[in-house]
Amino acid sequence: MVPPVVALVFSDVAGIASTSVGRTGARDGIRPGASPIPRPSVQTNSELADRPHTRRDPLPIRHERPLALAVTGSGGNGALTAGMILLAAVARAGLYGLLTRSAGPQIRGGESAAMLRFGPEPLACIGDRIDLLLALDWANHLRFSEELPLARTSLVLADPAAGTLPPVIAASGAALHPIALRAAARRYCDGRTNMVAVGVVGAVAGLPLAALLQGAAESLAPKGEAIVTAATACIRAGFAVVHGEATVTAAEASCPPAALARWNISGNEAAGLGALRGGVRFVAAYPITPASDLLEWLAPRLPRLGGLLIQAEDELAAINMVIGSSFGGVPALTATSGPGLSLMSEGLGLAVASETPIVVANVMRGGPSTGIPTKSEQADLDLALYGLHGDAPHLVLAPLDIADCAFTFDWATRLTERLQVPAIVLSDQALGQARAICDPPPAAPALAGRERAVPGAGGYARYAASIDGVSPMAVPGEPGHMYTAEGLEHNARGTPSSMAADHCRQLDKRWHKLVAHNYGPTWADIDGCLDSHPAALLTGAAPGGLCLITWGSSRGAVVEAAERLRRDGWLVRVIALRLLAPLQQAALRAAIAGAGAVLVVELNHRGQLFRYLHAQEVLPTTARVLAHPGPLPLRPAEIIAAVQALEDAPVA
Amino acid sequence: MVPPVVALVFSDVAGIASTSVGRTGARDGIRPGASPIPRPSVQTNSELADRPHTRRDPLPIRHERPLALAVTGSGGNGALTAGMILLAAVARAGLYGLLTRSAGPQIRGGESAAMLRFGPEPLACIGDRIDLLLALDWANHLRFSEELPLARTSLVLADPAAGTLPPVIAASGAALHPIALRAAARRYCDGRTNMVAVGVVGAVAGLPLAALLQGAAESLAPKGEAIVTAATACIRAGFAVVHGEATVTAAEASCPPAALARWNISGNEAAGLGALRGGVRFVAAYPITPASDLLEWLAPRLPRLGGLLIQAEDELAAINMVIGSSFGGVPALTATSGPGLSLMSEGLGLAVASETPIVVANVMRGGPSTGIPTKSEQADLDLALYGLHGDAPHLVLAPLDIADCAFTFDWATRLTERLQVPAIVLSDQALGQARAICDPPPAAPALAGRERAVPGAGGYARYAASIDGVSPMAVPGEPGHMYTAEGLEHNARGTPSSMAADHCRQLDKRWHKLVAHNYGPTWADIDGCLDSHPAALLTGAAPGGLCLITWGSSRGAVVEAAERLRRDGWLVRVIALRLLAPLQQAALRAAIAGAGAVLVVELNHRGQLFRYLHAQEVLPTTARVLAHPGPLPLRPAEIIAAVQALEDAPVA
Amino acid sequence: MDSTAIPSLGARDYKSDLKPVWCPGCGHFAVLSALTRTLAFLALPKHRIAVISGIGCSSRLPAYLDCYGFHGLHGRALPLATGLKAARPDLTVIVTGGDGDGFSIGGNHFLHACRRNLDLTYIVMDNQVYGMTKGQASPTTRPDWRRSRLTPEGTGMQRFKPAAIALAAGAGFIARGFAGDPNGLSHLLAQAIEYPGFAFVQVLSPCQTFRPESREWKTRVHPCAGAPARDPATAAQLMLTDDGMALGLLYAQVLPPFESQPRLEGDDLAAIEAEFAL
Amino acid sequence: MDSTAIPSLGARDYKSDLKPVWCPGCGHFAVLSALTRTLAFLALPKHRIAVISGIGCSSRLPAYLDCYGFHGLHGRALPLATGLKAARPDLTVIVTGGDGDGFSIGGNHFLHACRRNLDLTYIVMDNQVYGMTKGQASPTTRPDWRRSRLTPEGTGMQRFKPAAIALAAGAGFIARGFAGDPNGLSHLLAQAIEYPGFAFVQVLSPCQTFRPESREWKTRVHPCAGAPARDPATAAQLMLTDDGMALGLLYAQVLPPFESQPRLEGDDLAAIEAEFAL
Ligand SMILES: Cc1ncc(C[n+]2csc(CCOP(=O)(O)OP(=O)(O)O)c2C)c(N)n1
Ligand SMILES: Cc1ncc(C[n+]2csc(CCOP(=O)(O)OP(=O)(O)O)c2C)c(N)n1
Ligand code: SF4
Ligand code: SF4
Ligand SMILES: [Mg+2]
Ligand SMILES: [Mg+2]
Repeated sequence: MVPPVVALVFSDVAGIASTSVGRTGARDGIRPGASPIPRPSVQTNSELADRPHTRRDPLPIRHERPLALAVTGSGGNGALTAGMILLAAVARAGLYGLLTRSAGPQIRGGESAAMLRFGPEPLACIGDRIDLLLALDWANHLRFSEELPLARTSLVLADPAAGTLPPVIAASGAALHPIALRAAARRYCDGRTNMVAVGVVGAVAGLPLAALLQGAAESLAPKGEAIVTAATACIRAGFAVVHGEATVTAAEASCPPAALARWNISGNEAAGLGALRGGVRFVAAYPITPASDLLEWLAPRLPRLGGLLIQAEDELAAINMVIGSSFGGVPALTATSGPGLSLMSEGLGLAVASETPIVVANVMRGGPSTGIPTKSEQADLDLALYGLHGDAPHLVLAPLDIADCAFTFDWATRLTERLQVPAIVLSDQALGQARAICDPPPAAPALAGRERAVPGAGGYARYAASIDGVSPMAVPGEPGHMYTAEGLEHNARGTPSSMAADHCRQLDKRWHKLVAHNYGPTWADIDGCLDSHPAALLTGAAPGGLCLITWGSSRGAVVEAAERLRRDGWLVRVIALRLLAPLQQAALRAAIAGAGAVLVVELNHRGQLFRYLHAQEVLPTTARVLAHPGPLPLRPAEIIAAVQALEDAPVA
Repeated sequence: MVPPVVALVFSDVAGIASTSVGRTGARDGIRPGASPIPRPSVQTNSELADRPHTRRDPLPIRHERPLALAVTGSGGNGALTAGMILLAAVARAGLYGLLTRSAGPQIRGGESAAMLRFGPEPLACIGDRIDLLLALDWANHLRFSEELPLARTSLVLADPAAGTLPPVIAASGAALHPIALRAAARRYCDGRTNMVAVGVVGAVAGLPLAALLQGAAESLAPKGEAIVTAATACIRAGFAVVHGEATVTAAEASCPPAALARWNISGNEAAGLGALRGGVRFVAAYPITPASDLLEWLAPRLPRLGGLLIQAEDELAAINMVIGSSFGGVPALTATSGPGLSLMSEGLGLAVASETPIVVANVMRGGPSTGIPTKSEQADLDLALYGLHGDAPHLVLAPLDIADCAFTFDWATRLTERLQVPAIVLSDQALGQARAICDPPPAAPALAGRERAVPGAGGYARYAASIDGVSPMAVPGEPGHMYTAEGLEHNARGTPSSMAADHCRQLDKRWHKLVAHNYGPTWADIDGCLDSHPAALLTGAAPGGLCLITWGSSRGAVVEAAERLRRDGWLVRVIALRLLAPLQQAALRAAIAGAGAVLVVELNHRGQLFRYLHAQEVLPTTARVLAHPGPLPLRPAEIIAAVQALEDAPVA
Repeated sequence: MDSTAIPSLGARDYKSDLKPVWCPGCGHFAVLSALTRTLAFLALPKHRIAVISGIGCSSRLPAYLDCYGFHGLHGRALPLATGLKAARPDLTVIVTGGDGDGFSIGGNHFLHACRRNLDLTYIVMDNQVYGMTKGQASPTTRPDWRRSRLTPEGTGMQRFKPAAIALAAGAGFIARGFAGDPNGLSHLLAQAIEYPGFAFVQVLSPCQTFRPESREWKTRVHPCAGAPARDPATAAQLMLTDDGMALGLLYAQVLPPFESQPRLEGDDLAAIEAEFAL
Repeated sequence: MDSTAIPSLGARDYKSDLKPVWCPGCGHFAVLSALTRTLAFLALPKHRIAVISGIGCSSRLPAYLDCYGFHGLHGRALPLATGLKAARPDLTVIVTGGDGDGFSIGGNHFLHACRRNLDLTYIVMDNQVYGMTKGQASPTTRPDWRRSRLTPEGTGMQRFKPAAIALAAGAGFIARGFAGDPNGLSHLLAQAIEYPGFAFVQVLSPCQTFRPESREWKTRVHPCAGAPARDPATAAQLMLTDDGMALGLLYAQVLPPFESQPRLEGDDLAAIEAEFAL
């Protein structure tokens, strides 16, 4: 029996217009590709909110897409596992999804939350609010409640046995629905409340039972058959709580064929894959949150490609180890987070001076100092751009979304090998530890690899000037051009020199090779212009309107905000920088040219990108910045609000 | 007998106008206060230059002031000692002086040169050229010849026995005069050629014999009486070579009373003194060129004030040791150079987050990486400003000349204690290892010291918000307000927190305490405006004209260039930034306001200050930069040339 | 001194009101308790104690005490404590941390702190794993432990022998305790704090979450044989051949404590400035 | 291999044409010569050798050789060499440096390189001083040496005992040579390079300029008594009690060399990417 849904209200994104409709059957919900779907939501009022745990209305099915749901609990009670299964289920239902998580400082027993947004189109960001919240318990809920914004249109499910409702929930005005999870878990299965929750949440979110079961089977397979069997029973039980026993069997057949070309991948995994694609075969690193997953993904896979990973004694060792490997001709990467990047500053300088290609992944977390290890922030841009002593030009890149981690790390590896210069790649916790159902990432543009020395007439001059500033590099083992790589200033042959002429020549060379390279169109993702290629931009495509500039993981929220603004009639272009240094000044100026208003958007305290763009003289004086520190992510709605607050922002 | 001077030519600075005059007596030369003195120089022509070591004309006395002379040789043959004695002699002659040195990478036996400029006014910089060069030998001369620019007006003295004349000398067009140093050394004394050279150079430079002898006695006193006696004989012998035996006795009486209020001090010594004045009583550091002298000066003096110095195992230890001392209530400093500052980045972040005051002196050398350890450059500004992960505001200062090292380190220590934030002070090799005869440096402005916790009612909240952002700090040993200093993000009590609200509050607080402080007028040295006080500047003093902006050790050359430009009728103001972060945006904008042209001048490859000022939106788009890397210093003439090349520079 | 007449305090008085973030059953709880009991036993005034740590589960300890503390950087607790103790010899300075913090990233400071012999007590809670970063191998982990996802085939590196290293580096007080033996541990900590120089205490402190197998340590520990060695050669023999499970004071020798420079005080800046005057 | 049939080379062939910056009489000259003689003796192809160093007078050595070299960062030669050797096990990798470079700032890497036991040869030219920065005390300097302007009262710190530390950290080959005994040194270097693991050679190499008194080392060195110890306990006894002047192979034991992971090769990226496909 399909339970009736009471008093559904369609509301638009901003929650202004609303209109009553009748009932929607559970089976109609999954319509991949049919977007935008009107968003039904339970009518709420403070009266209802004042009666938590007492309502007995049937559970309404949430058909709006994208839909954002959260399963929360204490560490160890399985909220994150539930999230993983729901993500897999979303994939099996033919949808795209984005799964983020929140954890506290405790190693075990602390708060944890899984947040999943899914829909028929790829998800750019986690959106503005949670539409559907299921709490396994309320312990510690306050610690992450600010990461789970609820609206009056939201629906909250909670087991009355899970403890007192936090006031913040009632205050949100969200609809509440009691749900006897523990009881169901006890009755139907071996007590895995979180698995029952998967069934309940999946059903309320309009996912087919077959997709949920397949998701569970895939996610839990490594834990053995018994666990899968138990989970299956629990999920069925949860599903039945919503749809009633009778529907369960029928629903099982309804799973659409999975869109097999898609991937289920985390940002850290994608980063590791990109590095492998780019040719990295040696990794040395010291564990640090949130970069460890990236390393742990690589560790067993490198040997399969003839490579290896060394756990170093510290970050100073790690970066020098990768320099050693690269000097030996084996492309190398290290990964760390803020504190580790600080420790690598001296090593980065050596890589610059000795012209040794290396990739340094910085999966950013909250700073400064030890900061907030488990949460995201984009506050290491300054350090990445400027944090070397002396004039030390190098590459800085940032992936723009989870799948793009693969592209950007791949590209960074190719660039570092081509240009013989270190590349810092700024991912962050929000990308690295999130998972997406996404289209497979494209390969990075092909690039000539490391230029190798060829036996010549005279002696080998490792650091000889050349037209593009790149000098052929010999690799130990090759006869005929032995040399000593040098961190002191040196002449073309690598002999230490303190003469002004040698210093100038080498500084010029190291600068020139970076700026002379043609990076092609992938220096940024530009949307809203006719063509993201600089040439097209130079001809003045898309004049006027609003220009939003961002970088790294903040792109998703900006893109979504831009889409909504366009729907409201704004002319908006978005420039998301993937290559931060060397900044493509001319192309960027061209991309900005003609904009009526410029807003830079980023997740840090004082606008590091904004200041950098001013330093590089690419911003008009009227440009403004929307910057706030982590750990809360940027949300489309706050970007829209900031845009609306821009005084001179033209509306097309 | 005073030797006659042949065919003197007066030439102006740019070497264009020239007019013949008669002869000038040696005794008239010293006219303190009588500036500018026309610069006589020996007429030279390629004919003369083609006949090196053959001229037998009497030695001309060089009366121009300021006069720049150099004594060069190989390591170990005493060029540097000669320079020290000449500097002391200059002081005893009642003049000001500036002594710089150049050394190669060899520990012993490499090239070395002492360059001394002196005159009746304090010396801002080493000037454009060497007027008088005495070479003890020509070995390795090429390695530093670019640091010794000769003009056609210069005079070169060399012992024909010292080897072949390098072509670069002949090519300069300077006048040459052979001088039998070794022979004289053998004849008159125990063979210390460099001491004979002191006598010769001193005499040609118009310094009184008594001043030279007194200078030698002072400088050599630590080496014992025998050495002093031998040196006296040599200096007399050298003096007699120029003036003839007869004059020596008469000249001895002519030493004017020394201006006893003046000091003879190096930049590194002044820095150490400033730190002591500011209250530093604990130092931990790891040796590195060119910061070691600073530490070695402090080492025996700290215990005299109840303090101590620890040689740490590395820079990571050093910075954490000073954090520990400061946490214990004892103001602390570490000193290093570029590579060490890179290693201290993580420690600096801890000092920011835990709000622990420390001073980090960075005596800059050529970069990147190990770079050019013995030569100067201003290329660590980026690292000092931005080189911490996360949003980590802190203080960055730079002393503007040798004496100012005392003032700036003093001020930095007071500021760090007042604001509970680390201060990076950017000195450099050119300041640190140079000596000056200068007026004693003034004390830094008095500031309230570290705000200490007082026993209160409730529990102690170490990181409580306050109006000025500074929270009272308890010091171990005090009962009643124990707390744990924290590098994780925290709430007001110091309890680790990953909540957005706590993070924002602490970021705001740490930012606010820096920008809210009133730094007074010493944030910059401004000259050419009616008054350097921001208030006066705001009222539009000195409108129009040229504005030169610089920082740190480059100030001297800029100030001298400005003086010359003013003599040529330019309206010039100079803003030399002492406080780089937090940048005093409003005051700086006011100081720049109304300038017809803005030129930023600094000693690095790509204009780090220039980019920073753009980042902070204080520069007009028409501003230009004159930046070149070390090791060659900025010279007034090249600044003047750059100014002349500015298209729209208005001439008053 | 203002503080000599303190009322006698119980162990609980040395605890702060913060709830540890540690997992249930973590060995670090026992170390915390042993330490507070020791402080109470020694009747040290709370405000004259400073406890310095790095980063790791173990390094969270200072905030759980009601005395001065500094939760510093990963691996840098010893130099921070060195600066504090050198500047403030009047304080009791205790350093706490983990095996990763102290022996991996902090290894160099460990060596040089042993050499320097400042009057510090260094307590390393050795669980043979990186707890905080979720289960990687530490220097004391066996080379063939394959449960770390970072080194799935094991580290292949010989185990770090903390006591042997401390001895070779010149430490004068070397002891080993066990979280499962709080009384013995308290006793060792008291001796360490009273030792006038650098005292190193390795505490076997099981990690429930990532090394559940270390629960069986309680069956493997045993008291060290005989009295503590007093000469380095004997001690070395013991430390290089033992199974790492011998508890007690392993080595104790009185060494000259660190005093870098005689502090003369009394002089003034004017005298120093006079050097520069002409 | 392309290079097995190399013509036999003399020691001079391993020298580059750069003139060392060293002071006349510096002990490092003898180390350079001993090394080139050893390389010639072992007939190692020049292009298959890489010599890695840090910063210091001693660390200038690689550029004076005609083989591959890396003059890296102060204190970081060992990790750089570790990365190189791990990635390129086919090369002969030699690490050279000074006592400051290796035992002060580089102390942590020394410990962990000993533990890791990669097939490297580590030559430390120990002159008990920082030569390059003009005469500060190093870890091996006596605590009461008062000629450094940075520590005018002496460091007050016990001397670092390189051999004892290497042993405690797990090194399998520990030797001590003397610049004044080039034949003995050459012999030790040959053994060290041939040793299949981490081989540590401390070379007493006097600094003429800042430790002129070390000229008398030639009267104080003596051969170490008997055959090299094969068990750690005996070796420790020797190293903790000796005068630091005993020359020869002090300890040698065969240990399993480092192999972090089996390299499987042959697999391809497509197989790895397939993990992500739905
Ligand atoms: C510079 C730096 N590198 C890495 C980290 C990440 N990190 C935090 S704690 C830790 C290891 C902790 O292990 P241990 O010291 O043994 O303490 P435990 O958690 O086991 O008690 C690491 C690697 C960091 N915080 N800072
Ligand atoms: C990070 C860093 N810190 C300090 C220095 C300065 N420095 C250069 S060489 C050196 C010591 C060299 O001593 P040692 O290794 O014993 O070599 P030696 O010159 O005695 O042969 C120091 C401290 C540096 N180059 N880099
Ligand atoms: S992870 Fe291990 S060490 Fe950390 S708190 Fe949990 S049990 Fe203790
Ligand atoms: S300073 Fe000492 S170690 Fe350096 S080159 Fe001279 S003698 Fe050798
Ligand atoms: Mg541990
Ligand atoms: Mg040395």
